[in-house]
Amino acid sequence: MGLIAVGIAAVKAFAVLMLVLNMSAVLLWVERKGSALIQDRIGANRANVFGVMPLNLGLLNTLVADPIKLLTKEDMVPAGADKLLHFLAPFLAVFPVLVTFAAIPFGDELVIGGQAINLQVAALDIGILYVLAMSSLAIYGVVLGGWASNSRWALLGGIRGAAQMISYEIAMGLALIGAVMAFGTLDMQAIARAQGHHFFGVIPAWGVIYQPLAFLIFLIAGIAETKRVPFDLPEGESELVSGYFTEYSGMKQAAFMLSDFAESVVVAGLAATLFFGAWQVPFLFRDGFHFPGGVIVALPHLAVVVLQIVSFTLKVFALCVFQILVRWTLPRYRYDQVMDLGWKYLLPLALANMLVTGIVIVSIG
Amino acid sequence: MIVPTQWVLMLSAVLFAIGVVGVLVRRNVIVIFMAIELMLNAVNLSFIALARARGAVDGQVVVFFVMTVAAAEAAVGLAIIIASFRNRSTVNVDELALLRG
Amino acid sequence: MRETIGITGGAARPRLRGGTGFAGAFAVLDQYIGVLITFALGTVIVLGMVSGSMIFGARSKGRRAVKDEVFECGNPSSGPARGRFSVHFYLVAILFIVFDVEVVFMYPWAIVFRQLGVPGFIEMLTFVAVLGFGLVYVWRRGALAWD
Amino acid sequence: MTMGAALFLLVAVATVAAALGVVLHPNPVKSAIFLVVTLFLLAIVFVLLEAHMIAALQVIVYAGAIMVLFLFVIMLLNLQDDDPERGRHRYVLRGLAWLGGVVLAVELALLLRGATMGGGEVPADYGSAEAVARSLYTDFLLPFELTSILLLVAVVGAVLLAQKQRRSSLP
Repeated sequence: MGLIAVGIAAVKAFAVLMLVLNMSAVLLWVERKGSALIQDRIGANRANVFGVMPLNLGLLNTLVADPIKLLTKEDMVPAGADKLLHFLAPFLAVFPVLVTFAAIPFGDELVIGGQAINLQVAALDIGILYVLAMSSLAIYGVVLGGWASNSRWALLGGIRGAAQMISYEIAMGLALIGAVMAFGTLDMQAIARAQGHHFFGVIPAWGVIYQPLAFLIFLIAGIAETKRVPFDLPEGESELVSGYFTEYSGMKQAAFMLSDFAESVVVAGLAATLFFGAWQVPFLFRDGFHFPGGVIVALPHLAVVVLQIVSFTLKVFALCVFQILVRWTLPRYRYDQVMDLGWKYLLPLALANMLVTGIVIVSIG
Repeated sequence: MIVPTQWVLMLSAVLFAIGVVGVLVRRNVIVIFMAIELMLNAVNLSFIALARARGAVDGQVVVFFVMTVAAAEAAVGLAIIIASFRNRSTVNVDELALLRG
Repeated sequence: MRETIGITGGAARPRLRGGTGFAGAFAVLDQYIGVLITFALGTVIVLGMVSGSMIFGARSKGRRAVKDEVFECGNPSSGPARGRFSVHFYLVAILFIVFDVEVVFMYPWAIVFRQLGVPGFIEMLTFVAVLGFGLVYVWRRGALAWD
Repeated sequence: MTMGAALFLLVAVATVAAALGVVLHPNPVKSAIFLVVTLFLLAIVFVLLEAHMIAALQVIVYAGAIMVLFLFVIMLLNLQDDDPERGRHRYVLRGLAWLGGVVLAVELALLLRGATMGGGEVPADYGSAEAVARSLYTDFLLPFELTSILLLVAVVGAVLLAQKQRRSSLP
């Protein structure tokens, strides 16, 4: 059984990594088209094949044509840059973000031939801490990218980015504590399962109902962590060229872009898991739908599992799209405003949320 | 346990020795500080190993506190380095012998 | 179906001790096999990606000197790029460390505080109050102000 | 050799190599990066020793917070590579330091080789967040509360030391 278990784990890991990578690519396209829609223009709409034929391939432009273009770009390392760190920085920016998803469950158990497969790459007892640990490492990509380039724009962007990321990490961690208190565990699959019942038989008992404020703080802090508008001070192109990845080209620059989008996906995944019932579908139980009023629609096991996975993916996607909408709606903050928001508003608010949660739980018993 | 406790303790000893050498050999005060962090971590490692050997979790709690102290130490230590750099413009310990006058 | 706030997971928590074990020698660490594999796969994918342009990318010949200059809006760059920057960033990092440790202390508390009850809550209240005092001090001293 | 032991040896060798990098690399930024790698690898060793919770904290607090502060300071002061040292007695002192380090390591290793310690069974929830938390908030309550004062003193002291000597908005 040993090797089979390892094989299954490998398949799950590969599937999850591909999910994050592909969703990031799709989001890039959604962002291009979505921003065009918001700004009343057409947006990216053709790819030149061998320089002669403009083709409108839609989504394929970003999924196929873009990577090919980026792959064939010249790889530039500016004079005076630290070559090793210049290479390492994009790696350190993407890797921690990608592996974060290992702890996030994307479905309940799948039973095949009497053997239950937990639809989570790693059923970690300390799931949330693992996620926080990995996302705290993502800072190095930003700092080193800025420092190694030997460019003042890059350095400024890197320092700004690092200070911003660590500021919002506190608010994020404190907001999550409210959720952890409500569920009493750090295990993400257990948290997902705890959201499977309904208040008064109709309202799904999702985390956002226990912890609306925590969700709000987490979402704001999460958007700030991804360094996107309105918090894109580290890369703000009108003041810092493009911040810590000014001196990158080709796939390395794409790696930094990808890390931003993948971070969006991770934030959405975390928010979906903790606040929107993870893979839960309202009224769907292990044997099918149990609607209020006693209507029962029995479903085969496989259909239930597929519904759960689809539900999780849709939730993550919807939260990502929401982040993109925010990005194209709000203007950029000033740096002091960004820091003030983190330290003077979100941090005390998150502390208050934690205390209120504690008082409520203690007084209920 | 996947390996004998002694193996882990030996790893800890080697890391500690490397930290000691770092303190002795380097002249940059920040690198010396980092070598001290390395020594702290070597000790943490032996705490964890012995906690596992004893089957009691309190060794891990001690490591928790060591990390906290290390965090406080880093904050204050680096602030001192910044303050002294402001006055003396150097981080070389040979030139930072303030008390000698 | 309890309808109180905060339902602890009804389903069984995954056991720390996996029954079967990884090649018989890894019994305790079954839950980390997935992490290990993800790390390995992630390393391969990301390394492949980052070095992609170095392998397949175009290469220009000669005249590197101009091309390799750092971006300075077309002007030749002057002076060292890695100047010193504001001590404010350092102050933010200090605050971050202190509050990070505080947050980290709260996580274990958050999962057991139902068992600890009211005394446990008061303990954490004291802890937060002392650190809250630190935040107020820093705030009033102006370390959080960006000018 | 079992799979787990092989993994331990691999990580141990990498840890020692990274630790040597901290001490040997002339560039402070690279030293710091080597230390981050060392700390991360140590977290893996902690996981192998069933200290899951502490492993996560090691990454969050050490690799993700303390080392960021180190990097900030190195960049803040714009430190360059250490100057190569000159003078004959320097080499002698260096050699002595390395000799002392090797002697220390060998001595400790020899001492520890003879130690017999149990590595037997532990409770099923050993090292889980819950077990550590229960111990922390019952047996170690006083140190925990004192920690808050330590952190308070640290933050006040660090801000006092690092801020420039100008009158601030303090009334």
